[in-house]
Amino acid sequence: MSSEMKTPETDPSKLPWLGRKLLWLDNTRNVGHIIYALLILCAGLVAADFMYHKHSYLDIEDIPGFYAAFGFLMCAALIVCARVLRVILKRDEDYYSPKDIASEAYPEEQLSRETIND
Amino acid sequence: MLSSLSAHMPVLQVIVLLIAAPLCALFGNRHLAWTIAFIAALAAFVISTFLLGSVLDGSVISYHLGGWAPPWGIEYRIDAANAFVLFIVSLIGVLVLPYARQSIEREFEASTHTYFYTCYLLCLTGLLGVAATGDAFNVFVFLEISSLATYALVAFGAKRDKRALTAAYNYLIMGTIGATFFVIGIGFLYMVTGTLNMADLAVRLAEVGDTRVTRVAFVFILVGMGLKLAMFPLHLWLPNAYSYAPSAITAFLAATATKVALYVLLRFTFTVFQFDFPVQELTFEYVVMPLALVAMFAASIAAVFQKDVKRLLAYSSVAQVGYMLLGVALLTEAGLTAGIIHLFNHAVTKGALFLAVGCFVYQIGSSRLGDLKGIGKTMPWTTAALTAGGLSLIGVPLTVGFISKWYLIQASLETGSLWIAGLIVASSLIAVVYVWRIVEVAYLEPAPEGRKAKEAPLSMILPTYALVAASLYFGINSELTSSAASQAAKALYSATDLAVPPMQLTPSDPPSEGAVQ
Amino acid sequence: MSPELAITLTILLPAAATLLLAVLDKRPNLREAVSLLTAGALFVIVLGLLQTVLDGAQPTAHWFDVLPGLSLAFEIEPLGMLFGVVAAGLWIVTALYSIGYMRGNNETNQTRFYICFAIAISAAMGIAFAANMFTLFIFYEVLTLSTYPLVAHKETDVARKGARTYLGILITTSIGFQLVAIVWTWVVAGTLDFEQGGILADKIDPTLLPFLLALYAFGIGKAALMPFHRWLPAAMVAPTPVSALLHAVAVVKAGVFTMLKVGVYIFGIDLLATTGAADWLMWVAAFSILAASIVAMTKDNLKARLAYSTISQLSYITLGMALATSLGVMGGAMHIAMHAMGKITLFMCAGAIYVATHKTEISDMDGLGRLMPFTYGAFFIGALSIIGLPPLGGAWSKWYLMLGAADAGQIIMMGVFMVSSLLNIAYLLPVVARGFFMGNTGPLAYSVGAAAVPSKGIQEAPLWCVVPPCLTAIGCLLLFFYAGDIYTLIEPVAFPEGTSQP
Amino acid sequence: MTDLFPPFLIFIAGALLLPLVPNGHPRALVAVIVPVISAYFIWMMPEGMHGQFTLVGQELTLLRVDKLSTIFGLVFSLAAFLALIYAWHVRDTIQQTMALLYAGAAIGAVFAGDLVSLFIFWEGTAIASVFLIWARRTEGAYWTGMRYLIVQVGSGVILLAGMVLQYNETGSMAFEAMTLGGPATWAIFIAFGVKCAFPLLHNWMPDAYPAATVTGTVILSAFTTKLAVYALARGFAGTEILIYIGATMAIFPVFYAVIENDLRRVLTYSLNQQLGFMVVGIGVGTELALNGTVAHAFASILYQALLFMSIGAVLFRTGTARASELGGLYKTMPLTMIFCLIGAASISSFPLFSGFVSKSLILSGSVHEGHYIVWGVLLFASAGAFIHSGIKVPFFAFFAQDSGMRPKEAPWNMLLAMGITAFLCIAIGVYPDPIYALLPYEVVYVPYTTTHVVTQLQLLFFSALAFTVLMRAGIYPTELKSVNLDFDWTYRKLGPALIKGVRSLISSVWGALIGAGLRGVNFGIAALERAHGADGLLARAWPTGSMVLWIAVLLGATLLLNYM
Repeated sequence: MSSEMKTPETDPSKLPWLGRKLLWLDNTRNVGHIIYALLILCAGLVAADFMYHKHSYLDIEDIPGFYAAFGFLMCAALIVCARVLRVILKRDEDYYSPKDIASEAYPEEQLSRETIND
Repeated sequence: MLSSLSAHMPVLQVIVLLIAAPLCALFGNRHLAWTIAFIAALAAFVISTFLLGSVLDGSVISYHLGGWAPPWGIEYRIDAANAFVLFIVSLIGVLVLPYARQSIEREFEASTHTYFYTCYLLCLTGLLGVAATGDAFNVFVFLEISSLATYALVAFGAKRDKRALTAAYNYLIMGTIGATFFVIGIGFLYMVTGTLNMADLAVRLAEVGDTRVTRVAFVFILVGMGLKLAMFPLHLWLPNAYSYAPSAITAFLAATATKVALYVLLRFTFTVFQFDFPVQELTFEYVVMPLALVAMFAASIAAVFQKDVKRLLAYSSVAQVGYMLLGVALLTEAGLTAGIIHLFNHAVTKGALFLAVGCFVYQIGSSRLGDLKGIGKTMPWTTAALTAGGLSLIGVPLTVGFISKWYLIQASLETGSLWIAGLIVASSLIAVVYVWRIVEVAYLEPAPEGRKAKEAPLSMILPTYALVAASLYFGINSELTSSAASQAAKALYSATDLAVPPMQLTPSDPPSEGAVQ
Repeated sequence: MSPELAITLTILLPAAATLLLAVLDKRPNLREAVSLLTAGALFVIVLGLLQTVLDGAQPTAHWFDVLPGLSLAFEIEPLGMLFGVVAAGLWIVTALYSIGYMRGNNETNQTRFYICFAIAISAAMGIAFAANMFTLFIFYEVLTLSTYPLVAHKETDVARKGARTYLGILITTSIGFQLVAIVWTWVVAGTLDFEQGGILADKIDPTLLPFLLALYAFGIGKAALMPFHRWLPAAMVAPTPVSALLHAVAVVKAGVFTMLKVGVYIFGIDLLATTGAADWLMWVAAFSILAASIVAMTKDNLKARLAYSTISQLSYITLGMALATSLGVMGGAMHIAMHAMGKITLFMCAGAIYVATHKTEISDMDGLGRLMPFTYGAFFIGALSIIGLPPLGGAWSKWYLMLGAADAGQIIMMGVFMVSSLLNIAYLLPVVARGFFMGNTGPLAYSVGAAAVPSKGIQEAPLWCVVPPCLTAIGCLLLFFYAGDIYTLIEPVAFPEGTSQP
Repeated sequence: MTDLFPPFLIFIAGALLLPLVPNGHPRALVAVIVPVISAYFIWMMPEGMHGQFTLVGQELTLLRVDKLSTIFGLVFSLAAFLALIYAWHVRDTIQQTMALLYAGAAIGAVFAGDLVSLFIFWEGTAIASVFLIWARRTEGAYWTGMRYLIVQVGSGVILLAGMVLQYNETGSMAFEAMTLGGPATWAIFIAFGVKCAFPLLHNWMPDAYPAATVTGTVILSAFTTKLAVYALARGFAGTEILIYIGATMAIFPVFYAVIENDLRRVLTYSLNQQLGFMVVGIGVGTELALNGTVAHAFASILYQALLFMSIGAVLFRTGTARASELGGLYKTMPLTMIFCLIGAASISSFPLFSGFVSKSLILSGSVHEGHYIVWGVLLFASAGAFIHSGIKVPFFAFFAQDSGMRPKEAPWNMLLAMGITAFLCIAIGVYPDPIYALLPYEVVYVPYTTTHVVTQLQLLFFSALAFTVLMRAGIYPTELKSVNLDFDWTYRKLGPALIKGVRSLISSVWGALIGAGLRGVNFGIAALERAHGADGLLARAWPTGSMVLWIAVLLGATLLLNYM
């Protein structure tokens, strides 16, 4: 999300039609809008919990916003755990080298690297 | 005519040669001498074949020399055992002659060739006589005849290598000592029994029983014959004698002399001393058997390190004698059969081998391994013969060597001694090493530059191949040899030759008291 | 043709052909024609015999007695028939291949080569059809000696040394152990005839049985049971058709075939099962299977790797026998055919690679598969069959071997077969994988969107080096579908009347 | 040999025909047509046992047609069809052939009516698929392929062992529902488990899938594991231990997926996780749960393929699939991005996408049977799946920080394949009835209830919220070039190290022994030569006196013996 690195400018006219349409995502402010939209949607969904009769098998499901809380907390926990795990599990890319795909490039002749500038 | 001749077969076996021998020298022409010798030897072979044929069923032929009945007169007593030996000796005798004719051309002067044939025939006479006779002292006499002739024959090799003289001299000393010991033994026996006829001796010795004199007599005979048959460690004369003698003689001696000596030992051990004689068992168990085993290994290993093929084969002979003695020392009928069959098989094999080596000597003047590189391509037939003989030494199936090994292993397993069987095969494996040294050099090494060698002449190749063929034939079909050997073993081991009344070939004489028990 | 004459012919025909081969020394085309014709004729005769045996007969032939009571005699029972068909059938292929290889490589002494080859086949036939252990032993030794010149063919120092090891071990074991074992058997049993159910029951103290079996098992050096396996890699100095003959057709198969014969007809499966005399052998064989595979993985020389693979695979058969169950015998017998077909393919491919490129080390072979697609394809199929994967013949023999192990209650032995399969992959398939996918030689069939244009084209070995392995590769495939016929053939041996049949 | 034409033969025939067809569009066309024909045959096959014949004494049933096998057969054909369109540009004969053989073997296995034929096809999938990895033609791919193959064939031989034991016990080779008991069933169970990537047996998958070629991974992702799911459903439905195995499978790959950098590996972990859901369904074993498993397998093949296709397209155009190197591609590859998002939505079970209508069957199935904790775990896993596959994969590939790469849109064939797949994902999500109709049991389930939609949306949006918040807060782990240790460390590092140690130990001991032995032998030979050689004691020419001495010694000794 941070944009310390200067992204190379590309002539928008060379982009495909759909790509041009999506260019507004480049704008940081628009990203902010998306996040606000997300927040509003979340609030709406919790509110919705009060507006219908929940079909539930478990008592715990009846707690309003249970799924919301469950989702948020679990994901937060997951990410935090993963971060801790990575400290333990992370190794250099050439850890298994030289006989490992992680440390080698994909063979060029099997690719078709074409850029829009071509 | 024929019938009267056939009646005198046992003595003719010896006499023909004895008469022919001086004739060779008398006529002084080497071609004529050869012809006489060959005819005589051929006659001897025919006679021996006839004799073998008549006794294979287990019967015994007793011939009274000059019509004097034993035990007073000299008896020629032919049973399966000595008929078999006669057959081998005369077979080799006749086969070596054509070979010798060519072979000696390059080994010594033509002028001495007549003497060579004379000595050869005398030697053959002696060997056949030893085997044929049933009289102990007669054995000694013939032994001396053959030995003296042998010394001379070995000395003939001096033209090629002066060391033949020393070898002959040593052989003379040793042989004489051996003969002397033997005659001392006989003297002791005569002392206690008053008889020299072997059959009679057996009967009387049984009456005399186990005394110190008989014991000493036994030991002297054993050691005396041990010398002649190259029992380890009394074999020391053999390598030199075999190495330096003329090729034909080496082959002849290797195939016959030691075999006949072994026969004498067997005859005395199993026929004369056959009574309940604990010393005999003791001696075989604690002296002969260990020495035989040591021979099998020590001599085989010595063969491995030899650089001269003749000498290599000579050591191999010492080892092979070890096999025969081992079979005998098992003191069972199976063991004895094994020993006797090996006696025949080895004679054929070693004869073939020495003849083949003789071909090399004839063509390239050397039998050193280093000189035989790549010879398989220039002298393919000779080398093939050598290889075939070598395979037989190893004991590869379809050769006689295999038959011997089979019987020996079987005999040792029947006595329940797996370890002896193990030692037998272990020693055969050493044979693989020394045989394969020759094969590799002959076939797989590149031939040296500039050696001009071609295949040996037919007259040498043919006798060689006759023996090779024999060693293959009797390896594929051992009917004859195995039945002869087991018959011989029976004849020696069980007392049948005394229990069965001998066939009287001299019609005038009734069976003597001594001969019939 | 009477069966007796047919049997005699199977042995004498190749032997007689040697004379003709010798005469035709200077006329290679005729000589090779004789070689091929003999092979073809032999195969026809053997097929005729096969028909007789499938009809339930056991044709016999008696030549003569070598020793009183011990004769050179022949009797065709199913196991021998199987071995006979395999040997005779693959001889044709090898003969074809030899022509391509020997000429493609400009080898010297070709006549000697063909002569020894014919003698070896003659001996193999003798082994296959032997009616008693004595006859078998005789031909066993003939086989050893006749293959010696083949191993020493190149007459270099290495060849001499290899041949020395070859002969040394085979002769040492056969005379040192096997001969003693045979005489021992003869002494206690009074016969050496192969009889269903064995000849040793009640004849020998059961505590001695393991020792006797040990003498046999190690005495049959051709079965390459560790530690008497060194001859096999040593023999790799020989030209490749020889390796094919040694490792697939004649020599090693003669070894394991003898092993089976001893187990089935001398000891008898029941005797082994009840006394447990073969238990130790099972472990030794299992060790051989795994150890040889591991050694194979470390070998970079293709032929050496295949040699160790053979050592491992041979012990499958020994293990099958040592399991002392009917199914184990069935698996072992089947593996004779399956392994023969697979391994001969591999060796012929190795030879074809050598003829085409003169490369022997696997690490030098990267990318060759794209130059030699047929050779490598055949190699792949052969390898899969050795590994034991369907739909190739090797799968069935492994199936029965594992069933045998299960039947014997030997879960560990099942594990051995399983691990061995995986090890097989680890040492056989790298050749294929690297051949097809690694390295930069050969056509690049990738270039996206464009038609694949081979940059160097296909550079296969001469035709007669390539066709035979392809034929045997197809054979591997066919064996999967016709394994039932082998089963039917072996059935009377593995499941004699009275034993339950699955 | 059979009264019906087995569909796998179509694939084999196609594979044999393929090399003969000119490489290029004709060949690609042939390859694409094959699965269509196969699907037609499968569709037309009547239920029952067909293709029975005897091979080497074994009664084989090549075709067991029932609803369970038919739906797998159909989805496999479909997957092959899509993957082959995706691979239209590939000109590598081996890859083309093997892709067909692989699909054929998988379809053959699904219809196999007995263990023997199952085993045959089981090994077939292993062998054919490895070529798709090797075809990458790099050293790493070669080694990965070897590992993959050994594991896959290992699964086969374990299956073989199980069959053998089974046969030995029961005399039957039938492939029917089994109960875990003796070693036989356990072996079969583990064999299935290896291919299904049970926890600790799973490493082959994250090892191999990212290593395959662009197209290879798409093909690989469809068959092997789903075949295992089929086999488990057939053989071990209702085996309780599967519930816990499945639950574990659904959770732990999540963590790896979150921290993994290689997006194809992220997807592999997520695939593994999806299998966990299916395994739980099998473990629960009720009609509802099994329906869920089958439906989820169907849906997951499609969306997983779609995800792999889109990342594959990125890889194809940029040469990398590393999150740390990608970003901002939405500008130039918008269609690929959209397809990826559709796949992501499907795997995250957004309403109207395929995952929603299939996964919920399993969840309901487990909660119906009272497995509440498992239910909770699966719920967590769903949220996790959304994080790593629903958000992380598209986000880091197409959005995030602009990598500066401006690749062209994926080629037409890839877009076509992705388009069809995406369409199917949505179609199933919107209108699941046709799929429900294909399921093995009668479906009485309505996925679209208010409760379900709202709760699911809550779960997903709040997960997204958590992602956003933690991302903004900088807690979300950044994408770094790295590899993460997994259980395969045991056999890629620990095992070799141990073996190396043991080997050096053994070889030094062995070397010492051999050295000593050789010295001994040499010494022995030297000693022998000293004694027996030309001048040795035993072979030299002795003077006469010494010879006589020996005679005396022997005579004396023998006499002595005789007098004792």
